[in-house]
Amino acid sequence: MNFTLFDLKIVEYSFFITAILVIMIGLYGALVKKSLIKVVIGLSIFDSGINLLLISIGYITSGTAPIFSPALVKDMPLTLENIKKLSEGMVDPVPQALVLTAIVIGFGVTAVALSLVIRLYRHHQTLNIDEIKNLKW
Amino acid sequence: MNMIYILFTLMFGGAILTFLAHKVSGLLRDTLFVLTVLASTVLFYTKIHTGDTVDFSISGLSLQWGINAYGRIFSMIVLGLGVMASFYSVSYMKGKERLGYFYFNFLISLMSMMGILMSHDLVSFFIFWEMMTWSSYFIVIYNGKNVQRSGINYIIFSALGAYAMLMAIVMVYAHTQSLMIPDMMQAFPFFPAAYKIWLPILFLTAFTVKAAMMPLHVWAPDAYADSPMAYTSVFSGALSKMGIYGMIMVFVTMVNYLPDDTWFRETIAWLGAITAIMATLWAIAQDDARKLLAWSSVAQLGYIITGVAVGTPLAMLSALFLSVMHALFKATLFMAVGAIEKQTGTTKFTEVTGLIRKMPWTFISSLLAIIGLAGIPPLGGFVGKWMLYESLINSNHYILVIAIFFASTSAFLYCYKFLFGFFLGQEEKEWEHVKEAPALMVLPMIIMATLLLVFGVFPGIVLKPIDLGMQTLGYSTTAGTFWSMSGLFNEWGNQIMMRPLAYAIGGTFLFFLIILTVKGFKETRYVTTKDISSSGEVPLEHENLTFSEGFYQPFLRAVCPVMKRRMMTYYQGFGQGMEAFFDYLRRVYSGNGQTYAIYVIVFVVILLLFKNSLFG
Amino acid sequence: MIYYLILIFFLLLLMIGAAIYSIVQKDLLYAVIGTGLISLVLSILFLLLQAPDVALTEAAIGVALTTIIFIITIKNTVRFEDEVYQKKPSKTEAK
Amino acid sequence: MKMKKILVISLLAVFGVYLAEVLFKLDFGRQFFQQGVKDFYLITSPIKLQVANTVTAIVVNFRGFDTLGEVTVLFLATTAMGSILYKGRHQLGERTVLFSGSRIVTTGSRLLFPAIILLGAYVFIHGHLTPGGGFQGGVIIATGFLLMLMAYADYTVSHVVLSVVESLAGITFATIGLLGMLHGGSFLQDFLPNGSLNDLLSGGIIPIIYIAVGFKVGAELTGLIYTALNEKD
Amino acid sequence: MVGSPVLFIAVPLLAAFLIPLLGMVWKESIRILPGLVLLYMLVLAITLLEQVMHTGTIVEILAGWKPPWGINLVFSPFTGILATLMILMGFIIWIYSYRFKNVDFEEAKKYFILFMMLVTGSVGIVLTGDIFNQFVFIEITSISAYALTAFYKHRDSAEASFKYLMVGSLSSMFLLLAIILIYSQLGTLNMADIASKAHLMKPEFKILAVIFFIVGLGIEAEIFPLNGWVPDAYAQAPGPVGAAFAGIVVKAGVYALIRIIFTLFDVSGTHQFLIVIGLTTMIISEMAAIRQDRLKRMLAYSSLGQMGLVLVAFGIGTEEGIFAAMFLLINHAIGKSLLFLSGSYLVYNSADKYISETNGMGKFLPVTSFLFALGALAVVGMPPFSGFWGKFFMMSAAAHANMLLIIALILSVSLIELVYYFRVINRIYFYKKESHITPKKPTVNAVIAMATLGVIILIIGFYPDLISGYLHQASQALLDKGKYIQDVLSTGQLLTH
Repeated sequence: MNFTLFDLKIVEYSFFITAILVIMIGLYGALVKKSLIKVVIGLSIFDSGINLLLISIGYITSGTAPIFSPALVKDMPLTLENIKKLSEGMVDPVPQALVLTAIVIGFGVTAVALSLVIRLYRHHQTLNIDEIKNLKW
Repeated sequence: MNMIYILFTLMFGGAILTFLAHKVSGLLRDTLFVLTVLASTVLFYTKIHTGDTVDFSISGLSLQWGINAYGRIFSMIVLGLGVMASFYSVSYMKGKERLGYFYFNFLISLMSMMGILMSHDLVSFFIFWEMMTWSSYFIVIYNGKNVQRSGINYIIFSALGAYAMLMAIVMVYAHTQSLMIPDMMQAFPFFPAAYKIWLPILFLTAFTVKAAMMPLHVWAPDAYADSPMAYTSVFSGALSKMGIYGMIMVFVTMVNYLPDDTWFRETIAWLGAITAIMATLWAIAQDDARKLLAWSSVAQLGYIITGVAVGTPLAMLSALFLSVMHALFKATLFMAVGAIEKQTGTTKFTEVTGLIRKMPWTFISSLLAIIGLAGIPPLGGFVGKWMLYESLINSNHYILVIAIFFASTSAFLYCYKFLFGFFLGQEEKEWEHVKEAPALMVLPMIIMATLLLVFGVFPGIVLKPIDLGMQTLGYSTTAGTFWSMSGLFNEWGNQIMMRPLAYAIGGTFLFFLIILTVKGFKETRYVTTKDISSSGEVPLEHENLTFSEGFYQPFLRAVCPVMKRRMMTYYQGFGQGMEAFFDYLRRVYSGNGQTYAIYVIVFVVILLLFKNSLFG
Repeated sequence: MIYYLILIFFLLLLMIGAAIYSIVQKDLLYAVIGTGLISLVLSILFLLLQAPDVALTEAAIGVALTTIIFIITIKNTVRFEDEVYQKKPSKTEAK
Repeated sequence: MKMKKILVISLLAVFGVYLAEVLFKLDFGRQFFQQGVKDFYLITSPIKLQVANTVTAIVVNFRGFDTLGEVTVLFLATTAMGSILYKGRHQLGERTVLFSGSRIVTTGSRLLFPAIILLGAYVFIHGHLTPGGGFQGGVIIATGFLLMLMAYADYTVSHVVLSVVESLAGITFATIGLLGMLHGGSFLQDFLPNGSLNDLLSGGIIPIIYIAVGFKVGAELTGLIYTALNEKD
Repeated sequence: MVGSPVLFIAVPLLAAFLIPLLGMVWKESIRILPGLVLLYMLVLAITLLEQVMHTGTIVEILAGWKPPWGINLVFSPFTGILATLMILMGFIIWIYSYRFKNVDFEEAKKYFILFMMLVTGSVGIVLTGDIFNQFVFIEITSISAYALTAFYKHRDSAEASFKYLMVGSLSSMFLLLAIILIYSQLGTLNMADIASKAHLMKPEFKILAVIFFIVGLGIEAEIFPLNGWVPDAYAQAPGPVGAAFAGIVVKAGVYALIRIIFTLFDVSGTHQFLIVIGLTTMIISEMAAIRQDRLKRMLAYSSLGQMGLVLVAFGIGTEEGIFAAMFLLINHAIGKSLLFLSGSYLVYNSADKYISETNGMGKFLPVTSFLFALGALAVVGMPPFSGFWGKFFMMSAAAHANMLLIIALILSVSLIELVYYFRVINRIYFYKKESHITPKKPTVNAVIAMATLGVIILIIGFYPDLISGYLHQASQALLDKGKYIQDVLSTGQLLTH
């Protein structure tokens, strides 16, 4: 298993790089695109990027999911040592719990945003964000 | 409970009760108003003695109220004028709207002036100062939509001053950990050099705003002219004196300790003199009695400021004496204008003439006041001015004397204009049915005019408390009395000034008055005011052809180069510039949600770029 | 192992590509499908990163619900991004 | 316009570079801290709580308060959406018909619907044993309803029923929290016997909360979609 | 004992879930229940505050796990005062809006649920001792705020709300980034734990986390370049909601920012940064405020300026400064809410809310106008009303810290503030009413609510000792980081079965 490719930093960080790129692309969409729907799409892509970042920070190389499934604990007494040994090979569950919450929250915000988009369209008959600025200064 | 608390409770409670009583009945309201003022005056003079103090503390700040001899001088002005003006206003304000509001603010401003005099610590001083500002502001804007501009000017300048004072106060507090004024006085010589310069400047900014000194005077004429005359008497007579009160304290406690205080004193003195000159010229140019008196107030305060700034014991004495006198005669004059306004509905010289027979009492009292103002013996103004000149000459301020003298002489011009415009001149059909003002309005005027005469003849009555007050301030006297320094008071006694001279002048004056009046009755030929044609000048349609139109045109033409530049235009230009700048600046709130989001990213990037220097 | 890596790289690239696609695409419906694709890829990646719970959530919420809500919005408004530049002749102007 | 693009791209580039610079200091696939809360969670969850799925244990037990907040967020999102799109008492819009379902679609949906609901229920009941839980199960249930709503143009869901289910589930969650407080002294305290690892009836209050959450999320999301679908101008 | 801090969150959540059910049975209950809940919370808050002042910080552990592992709520003098203030404001605003949307049941139901959640979310932000939990509460608050901003249908409210949402979701993303940066370094989410371990973080992570926190929370705390949404949202939201934004939501944002800066990290330069950013916020927003011709926008900009002042006061960093900041905070909450509440009756007629609509209202709406004037005087800092004390303490704290230039700047900005408030007061009392405007009399409950605020202003103005003792304790509590860490980490024991 001694591929030279593995030694390159880029491989190790590919998750981070992807996450950052996705964040950048999402932000670009949110900051530049004129259509309100595109803006919301951009924000939700941003959200995805952050979620990926969170999960990959919790990852441990060749770790297992943090679930003590029957297959994992079968014929093994549930002593502290055993559990400790098992848990060392597990990925960090905390970021997963956080992302779980974050996804649901992100969905809630997206839903509200889209309902606002519908309202704005009803009111202005356009989705161009540059034309929706009755309130200024 | 201490009497001082009772005094303030009485005034404040009286104010609120008056405000509430407005809803119930007019009579009750008026009664309560007058009673509050009277009761607190009586309480103050009978139960509160010099040296009484009360201590208390608010959120860890220890504060003190009390009264000293120096405050008593001014309390005389405040309460005396308060009583007079309260009687006057009951009659003057009859039938006007929002009287509860007016009386409430009237009482609050009286209370806050007393508070200023009685606070021994800087915080309550500032609180009362601000209360005085807003209560007087609310009265300035009482007259409706047209006077809002003067109100805003007033509040801007007052707030400027107040904030300067607040800054000075916190500087002192941070440095001495104490808010007591005596502590500040004691600690001042040991302050750092920068503080020593800045503290007087900041304090003086606050006080000179109220005292309407030159670059900060622009609010004063409008505010004096636009508030109801019943209050203007207090406003110009007493409230502006609070500025003088503060200035004197600053000069005594701070400027004296400046390493090189001459330039400081000279600057302020000259500013005072310039104020006096310019305001006099402007007063001459006015056609509205209220405006004229307002400018004249500014001019008079200019003399007082000069006196304060020069700061020799005699100058200080004259400034304090002039303060009292100015309060008396200016209040009388404003009241007279109020009476005329009440009876005729206008205060323009060009519209009202010949009231001498319709309103004799008003005439007499304003005549006395005018004489006092102009500084003609035997009235009070003369004594004050004489002492001022003398002190200036003694301290080698010769040019200043000339300036003051010029202003003082020019003052004759507007005095005459006032007298002539309203009272002399021809009677007109239009004003045929004008009656003398109600007794309640005339009486305070008469009383004050009489007092003016009395104080002019017996200046010792006033000078004695002033003397005591100055000793409190730290002026020590070797001769026992300060006025013995003046050549005016001769060996006939330190209380009675030039009695024979006074009798002689008074006698002559009365003689001519009687002669002329009698003669006037006999020989007057009546034509209408519209009968006059001015030679050479083609009158415009709208001009009412009275003598009062363009009264001092030649004189004004002569001095017009000086009057061309008005301070106000600079301020306005500054204001407009600021507004344009604000308008430009607020465009950062572009209204586009995306732009706001970009700001967020810009902010992040800026923080990231400078993270090392920001959060090193 | 190498296949595993190739799969991961493929998924990551697919995700970036889908993101770019959904930003660039003028037809909002396709763009939304692109977002759905991102979520799908993301949920597979979560699975590969040993986060099955999150993967399940992302699959259900990101792929199904978010996309549907976007589609409903597009149905209610306009489908093409270009359309936002010209105002529709207003039939019911803002009340 | 061009300027704005260039500006945004350069800003994002700077931002990305800084983010990457810091993130690259982390070794991917390794734990970056000596001692974190996760070790405690990983050990306590199977031993004390008898919960196989540690994520569930964290979401519902250790950080159950977050979950309460999260449920509230969804609840609020539904309310917010209803409030934002609300047009007045008498003018509810018609359904937006996404697809006019053909017979195959309708029949297929009807066949699939019970299965999906069952799957959802399974997912949230087994939340503490296998991946998944209340949220996932709830979302799956909501997709089932979504399927029906898409297939049948006239499929209606009773708002009243939805809101009753939602409220009851929410109340259950909060009440369990308060019961824990009465019982053990702190909010959301586990007060039920824990059972043994990998049993269905294990993990104390976790299954109950997850069932409540499942119902709540299912009802909320269905309501949310229904609100959005009823929107037509 | 009436209860424990968690009931501040649990009871309103329970009530929020209950309202739709009860509403089916008894329609009036949707109005009454939130009030009862808020009243209960108020009683609880005051009781707990009294207790905390004597016995020290209450740390409540949740789910039976002691702090680094479980979530905890911290009811210290500092957070307690803020929570009490928020609940008080919430209750008063509830009184004010009791008859809101009287005819439309559905709308009213949503309004009350969202409003209650707005208050609860803010209280949660203040009380929680866990950064991720704080994030959840921020989201609760934000979503309620988005919905409430867009509440009126026939205005540009959706636009305002969308701007808010755009910036707000960026904010939550940055918060998540910051949280994960911290977690990746320390493996914990508990504030006290982070604070005690902060020195273990690599500096670049720490600084990046601080920056992301400042951006994310700065949006909630409305610091300068991040506050474009504020005037729109404040102006377009219904009057009581505007008051709630100014009186409740901003405070939570400021609290979160302060907590991060004072307790979590020991990064140098943050205090100076607070001062700089506070001054910038204050100057620019006051300059924008003076040029407004719409009342609510003016109030919103003014609110921004005041919060800038609060940040400056916090940035001074001494105990005095924090005391002053708390005083200013309370004054701002009360005064600005009063302005929003009374102001919305003064410009009741149109959606545009021009200042000229207030012309001559003094005659037609005497009580409302009077209270507006009182609020304006208090906010400007005129003695003897409550605002003065805050300003004075702030100034003297700055002077002690030798920041004279800052004092001068603040004072000159206050001058601007004074001018535009007095302009409005002049219009109210001394201009002629425009003929097409029909004044709307405030309802009884609205008058009660506004009068309560007015009375509070007067009481604090004349007797600041009423709160200053509490505030001193609060500022000590904020500054004493070690005690906070110790209080949190030593509480409770691992509860086992």
